[in-house]
Amino acid sequence: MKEKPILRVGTKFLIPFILMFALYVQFHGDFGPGGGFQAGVIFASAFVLYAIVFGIANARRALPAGIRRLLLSLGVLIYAGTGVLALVEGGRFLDYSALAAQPVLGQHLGIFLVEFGVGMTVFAAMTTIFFVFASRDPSAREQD
Amino acid sequence: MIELLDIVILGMMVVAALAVLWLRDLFAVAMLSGAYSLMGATLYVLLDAVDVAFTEAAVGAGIATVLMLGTLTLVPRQEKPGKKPSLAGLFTVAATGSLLIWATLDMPEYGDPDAPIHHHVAPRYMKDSAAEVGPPNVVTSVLASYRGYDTLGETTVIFTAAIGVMALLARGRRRKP
Amino acid sequence: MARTLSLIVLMLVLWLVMSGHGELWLLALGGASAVLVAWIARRLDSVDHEGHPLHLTWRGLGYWPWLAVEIVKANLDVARTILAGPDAVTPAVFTVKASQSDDLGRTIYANSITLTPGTVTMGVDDDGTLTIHALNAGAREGLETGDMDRRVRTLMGEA
Amino acid sequence: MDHTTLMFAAAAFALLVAMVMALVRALMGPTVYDRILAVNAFGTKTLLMIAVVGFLTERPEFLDIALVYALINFIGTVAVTKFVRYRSLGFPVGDNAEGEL
Amino acid sequence: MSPSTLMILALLLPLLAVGPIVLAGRYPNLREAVSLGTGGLLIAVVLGLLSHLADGIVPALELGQMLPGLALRLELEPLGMLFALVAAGLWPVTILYAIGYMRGHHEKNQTRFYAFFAVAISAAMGVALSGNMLTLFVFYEVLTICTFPLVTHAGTPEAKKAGRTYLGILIGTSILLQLLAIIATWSLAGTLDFAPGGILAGKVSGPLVGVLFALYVFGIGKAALMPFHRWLPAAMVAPTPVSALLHAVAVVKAGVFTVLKVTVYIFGIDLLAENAAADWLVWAAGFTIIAASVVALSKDNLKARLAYSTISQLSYVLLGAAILAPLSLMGAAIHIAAHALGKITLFFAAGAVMVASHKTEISQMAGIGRKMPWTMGAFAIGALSMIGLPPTAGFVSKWYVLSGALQSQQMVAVAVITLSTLLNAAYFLPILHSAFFGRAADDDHHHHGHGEAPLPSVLALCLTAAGTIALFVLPDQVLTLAGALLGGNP
Amino acid sequence: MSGPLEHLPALAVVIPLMTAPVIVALRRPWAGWLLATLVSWASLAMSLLLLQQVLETGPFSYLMGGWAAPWGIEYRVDQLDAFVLVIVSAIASVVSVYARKSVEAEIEPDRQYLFYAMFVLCLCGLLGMAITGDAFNLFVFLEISSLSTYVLVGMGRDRRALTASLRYLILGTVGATFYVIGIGLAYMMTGTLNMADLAQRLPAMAHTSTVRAALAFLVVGIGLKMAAFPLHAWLPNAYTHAPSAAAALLAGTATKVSVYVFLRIVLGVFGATGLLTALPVTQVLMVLALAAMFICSAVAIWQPDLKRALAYSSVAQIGYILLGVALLSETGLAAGIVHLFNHAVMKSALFLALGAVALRVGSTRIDAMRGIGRKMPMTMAAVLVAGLSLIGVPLTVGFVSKWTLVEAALDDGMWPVAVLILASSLLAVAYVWRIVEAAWMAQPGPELAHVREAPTAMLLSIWVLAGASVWFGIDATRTLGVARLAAQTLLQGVAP
Amino acid sequence: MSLILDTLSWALILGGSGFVLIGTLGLLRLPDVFTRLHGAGMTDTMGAGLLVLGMLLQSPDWLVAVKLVLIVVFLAFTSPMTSHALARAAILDGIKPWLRDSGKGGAQ
Amino acid sequence: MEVPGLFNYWMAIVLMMAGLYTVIARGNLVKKLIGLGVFQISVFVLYITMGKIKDGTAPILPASGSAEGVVFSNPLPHVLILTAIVVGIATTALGLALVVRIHEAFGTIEEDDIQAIEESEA
Ligand code: NA
Ligand code: NA
Repeated sequence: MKEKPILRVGTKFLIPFILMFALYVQFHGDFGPGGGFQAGVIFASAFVLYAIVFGIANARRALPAGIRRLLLSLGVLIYAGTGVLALVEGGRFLDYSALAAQPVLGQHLGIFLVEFGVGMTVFAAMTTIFFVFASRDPSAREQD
Repeated sequence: MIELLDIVILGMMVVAALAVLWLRDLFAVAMLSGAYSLMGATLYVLLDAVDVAFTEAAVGAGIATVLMLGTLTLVPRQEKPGKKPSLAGLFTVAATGSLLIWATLDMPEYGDPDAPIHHHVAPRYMKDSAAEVGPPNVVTSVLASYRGYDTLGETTVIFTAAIGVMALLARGRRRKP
Repeated sequence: MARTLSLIVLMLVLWLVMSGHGELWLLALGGASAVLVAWIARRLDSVDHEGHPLHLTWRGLGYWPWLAVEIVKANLDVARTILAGPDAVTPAVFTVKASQSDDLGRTIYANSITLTPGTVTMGVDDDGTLTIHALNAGAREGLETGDMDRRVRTLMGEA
Repeated sequence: MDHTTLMFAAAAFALLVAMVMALVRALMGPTVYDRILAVNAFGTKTLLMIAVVGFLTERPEFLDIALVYALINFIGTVAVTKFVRYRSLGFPVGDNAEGEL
Repeated sequence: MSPSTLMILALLLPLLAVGPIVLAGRYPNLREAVSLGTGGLLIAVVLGLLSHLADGIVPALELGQMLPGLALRLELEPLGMLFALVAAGLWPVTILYAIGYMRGHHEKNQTRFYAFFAVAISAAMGVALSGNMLTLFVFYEVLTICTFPLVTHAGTPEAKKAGRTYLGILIGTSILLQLLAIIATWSLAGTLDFAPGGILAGKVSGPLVGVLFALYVFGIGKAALMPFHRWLPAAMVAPTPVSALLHAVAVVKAGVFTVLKVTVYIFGIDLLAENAAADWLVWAAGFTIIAASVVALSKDNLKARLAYSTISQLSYVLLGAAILAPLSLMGAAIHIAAHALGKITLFFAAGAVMVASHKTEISQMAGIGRKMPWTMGAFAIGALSMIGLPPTAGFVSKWYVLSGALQSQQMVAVAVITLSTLLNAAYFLPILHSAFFGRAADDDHHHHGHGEAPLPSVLALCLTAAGTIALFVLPDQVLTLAGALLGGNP
Repeated sequence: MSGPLEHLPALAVVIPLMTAPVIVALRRPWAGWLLATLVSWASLAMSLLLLQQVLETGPFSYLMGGWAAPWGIEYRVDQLDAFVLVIVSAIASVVSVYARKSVEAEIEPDRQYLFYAMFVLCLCGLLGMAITGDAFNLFVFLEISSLSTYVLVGMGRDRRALTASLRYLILGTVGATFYVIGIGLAYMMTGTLNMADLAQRLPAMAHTSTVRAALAFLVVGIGLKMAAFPLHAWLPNAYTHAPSAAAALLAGTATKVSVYVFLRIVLGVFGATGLLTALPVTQVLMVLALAAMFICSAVAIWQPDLKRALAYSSVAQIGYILLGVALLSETGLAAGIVHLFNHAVMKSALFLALGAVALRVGSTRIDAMRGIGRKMPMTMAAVLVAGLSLIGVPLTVGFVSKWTLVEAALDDGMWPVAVLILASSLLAVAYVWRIVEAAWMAQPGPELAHVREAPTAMLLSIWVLAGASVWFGIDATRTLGVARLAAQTLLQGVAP
Repeated sequence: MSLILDTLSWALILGGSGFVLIGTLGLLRLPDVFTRLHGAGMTDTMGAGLLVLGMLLQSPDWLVAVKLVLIVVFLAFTSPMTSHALARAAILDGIKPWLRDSGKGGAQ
Repeated sequence: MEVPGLFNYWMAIVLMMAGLYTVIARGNLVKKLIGLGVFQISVFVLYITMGKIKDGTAPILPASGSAEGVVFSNPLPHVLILTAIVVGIATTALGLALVVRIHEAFGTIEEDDIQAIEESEA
């Protein structure tokens, strides 16, 4: 049976909203609940939904393994890199105050960067984990 | 009202946890564990832990459940019947539980504002974080700055899990036959 | 392209109403986010007439209030049935024909049926035949009048 | 307790009762679909509860959490139904040349 | 050369020989030449050390700290000198013998044999030169391990079994008992350096002294005090040169040598005497002497009889130590050398008989003395030494032990020595009688043509027999060394 | 120390942490190997510098993010930390060199880069655990190392690697959760997570059931992670079926670091509460340690697979370490600490050598190894050397450990314990000698006809460790000296 | 003004609570999964709608109002999708709807 | 209505034990992992309960106006548990991946069946 229009249409419509909500959560963690981790999960959930409705093959085409792997690594590197940057600027590791002339501004920048890194890694991690599971052939016995 | 909610939700959590233990349909178990997670998240809201509730909902009820289901597409859905109650398990649980109950006897009571935990490290976060770090959400300040190093570790943990799942489960490039 | 632009604008609006922060920094982030979302949405083939039905905006203003009223009526109906107890229900399964020309129209029709309590669309065939489960057999007549079907066609600009 | 608080308390109480009822259905089943439905309904009630509690504790800005609940509840349910039908989340796995590694 | 250089050389020379031995593995003559040459050099080195010692210099050298406050230390004293002389002196002789034996017997893996033999000699030198108990223990254990491949040389299941017994008893006792005693000593005395008069004096008293002493004596499994003697007969499966190494050159000598060192330099005879801590040893050693002799009497296999004889003879040394009289201690020291020379002669002879006539049982050896006069002549000298009759070295050592026993009124010891002498005579003299005066059995014609063993072997056993007599005729040097053990200068 | 060196404590952990994503991004096996090797050696260099510094200046701390403790996370380096850092990074360095050939043989080409990423993450987690001064931060790094360990084990070729990994995952997570419970209870009564701060504030609360239960949970939780008898069920299979390089890394480091955590938390944090003596902590520990030494050594004797035998031996050896701790004296503690190093060196050497055997022979079962000594003489000679060390023969590190431990027991007048220590080490003779007899005292069968000596890089690694187990056995003054200093520092806070 | 608003929100909230309860009652009482779907649908539409409307009237600022609206819109949008997906999955899985005339079906 | 002083803790303990018992006593590997999740979430409840102050509110400072007189619950346990949740999902994901592989390799995910297979091999 052809994939029913109801989920397809609804999902297409929803995805941009989910993504936007995720980014909102990413950048408003300072003010309320949320932050990089939650945003990453929500952002990933849009792709999970896409994969569920349109099939894993399509989802993998839209978000190839290479990009996910890159984002996965980049997120950690952004976080740790922020720490190293602080160190280069004369502070301790992760001392964001060293990142700008005014300590609080530095803190702001630092938190932004690390939350961004967290979001990126979490997004990539969640999609990767889900895609790997979903790509596993249920009929597979013995290892490939 | 909040207190009633607290009690009832904890009660429901116990029911769900026991159902997780007893039901053999793993599918139902996965669903219930998702619901359990959701109840936990609601409880966290009641206990003022909104960030935690947010995360638990997205992770515990969302991602974890989806992963469980993903697993159940690949493995049998029914638990094998006939497993007898484990005496060793009961003993372990009874011992651990008793120890914990004993541990609570000297604890500060629920919500006690005089508990040591509220008077040593945490006050500075509430008092100075706005000036020192900035964000009004103190959880964010602590998470990303005061204890930002923990969060770096946490990010690394999730990174590890992702590449770990890849290492264990991902298919490689198709090799020529 | 128009759809993409409108999606960006829509996303930006969504950001603004959720954020409530007017600082330039956050506005810039909002703008960047909107563009990013639009780009990804395009990658996911979600910015088309189905995923971003820009064309329905104005006609929708007539349809949605009508639907809301229908939903309230249906709710009261179902509430009565439930309170009357299980003996009062007379479930039925039947098909109706959706006369809309494309999937988007059929989807809106099918979802409208589901959204009004007492009827659930169980299946949509390629030829537009909808399989409906109703809590009470009476719902069948209501649907067979074709009122809703017609209104959805109007919404789609087909009638 | 002023009357607004009382109002929200009443709503919270109603939702609580509804949650318990939904949980009962989830435990009773009998079919998988009953459970899915019950857990989904439970989720809806929970998100409403969060919203109400936000008002009850005078911190209504936590509605973000309720939104997340709604989202997760939806995706979870779709995933579940998909799973039950196809025994696979991803269906056709596809002969994709590129692997995940 | 300075004393410390000589000490280092004594340790290193045999080790350095290992490389060339292995490299020369394909050229047997060259290989054995390396062993012999190194042996000669080693003797020179040891003699050099002896001359220093005679000049009143005490060669000492710290090799470096092993544990904080506890160094690996070398220090030469008269008893060690004696042991070093025995080991160094007998190495080339044994090699000489082995050339004949191993080739005559078509043994496999000869290179391995010579290599590990060299390592064993190095370890024996280490034992002899140790300046503290830790160092001694280290070399003691090295000696155990590097002789293991020699004991199991044949690689047969029987050899493996013997290997397990060998290792099990020697490692087991040393770790479980000896090491415990050593660490306890360290814990109590704060030092492990050998010192005249002992290091435990004033630190321990009462029954603990006896317990500690027992831990040492039983822990030194190489001394083969019953019930930890089983490894020695078990090891009889090894080729004869290995038996020589075990019984004469290094292993059991290291055992009794260590007991003497512990008695004199760790406890001091005064401490032992005060606490009557060694009385039990008189009985234990006495029992071992008698019991082992009785067992020996019952063995028809020549090497087995010799093995039990060794067990018995070793306990003479222990007895000499247990009597705690200066004279008997001197006797014990001399007995190390005396027994070494005598027993090696006996084993060489037994091996020579085996190579030449393929006979291993005493009952088969009637008349063999007539076919192998040199061999059996030497055997006779060795046997006399074991019994303790002049003109052999055994007489000298036994004499001193007995004198000490009499002097200190240890009548048990006197009785044991007397009885054991009779037993020794009872198991050796019949062999001699049968070999020289017995009539060969009928089935002898299979090996009718055999005569003496290969020349190198015969040469070796004649040398050691001569030594046995020499030690009786010219005991001065040994007596001086043994006497110095008790405080005098050599 | 100033300049870039001032940041060593952070860099020692962060550099491995940052290397993992780079390896994943590059995705090339050789790049993964090269980076893993470089970063391991860099960590070793940094650890040695830290050790040198701590020996010169005494303990020092590094404040993450510049936040003062206890508000921020503090890295605190004392002699014990630095010593453990050196152990972990040294083993990792040696194993990394070895890993190339071994991984090529055991892991599919596609997956190799992930192996190296996991290797580096494991290293990062272990180093982080060893250096942190924050009880909760320790949990985070514990999980980094644990998760990577589960994966490393699960990448083994045999399907039993999978079950071993999952069993480890379940027990390890229970252990970690117990740890979290324990820390939570302690936090509840003190309001702090900083270890030094906890140590200061706990004594006032020592009488409460909460703090006592916290101690119990921490002991059990850490006990699970360090495979302390009888909580060791996960270990034998995990070590047996893990890929060779992983097994060697884990055998040398994972349980060692857990033991370190035990020391740090139980002695360092709870030492001043007096609970260690008020409750029967040391007595129970001693009994369990002795049981481990005897039971697990005895079990090891009967294992047909040598990796498995060595795994059981590891549990027994952890018993030795804990026995030293249970004596609660400077010498005893020093014995335990020095055995951390000593056992790491010899056990890693053994696992590396068995990995080489697995590479060439395809099995580490004892009956598959008959006569292997003639085919792989260098490898098996290393096994012999490390095996002798396991027995505790003089001139090996094993002897040093045993000596110190017995000395500690005798200093306390515990003669029976001393006897038991020595007696149990005799059991090692049995399982080591089985190897020797099989390897050296049998003729190789036809199935070994084509077996060659291990590759040079592997041999080099094996012999570095085998050599170290002799080198530090002949001169133990440095290792034992540091261990003694570490013990002194650790005992300073312990109430009599 | 405030009194009117309060009264109105009281009514809406009580009404919403009522519909939530009735819908859930349906979830419990109705005979099979397909009929129960209708009950659940009530909570999502009428229950949630009225509750949110009631809260809307009490919302302290427009940010809160916006989010409340978003919630109800989201629910309205997704509820039919999930209901449909569930019903379709159940019917394809071979579960027969309970019908009064057949007297059987479902799995009750 | 008052929550009795230690009620939350006790309930958290009951939940923990239910989870722990599932881990120990159930033979199905998926069930074990779910039990592990239940166990962990219950520990989170313990922590979050610790941080609660009576009549407190979430530790988010008001955007405008002063926080005078407002009681905020303790943010530190929240931060810790956020980290723990992430660790939990990471562990679960890995565990499930292993379960899938185990099923492919052994054809079962029941512990005693697997054990029987392993023993027959050894
Ligand atoms: Na946040
Ligand atoms: Na409907």
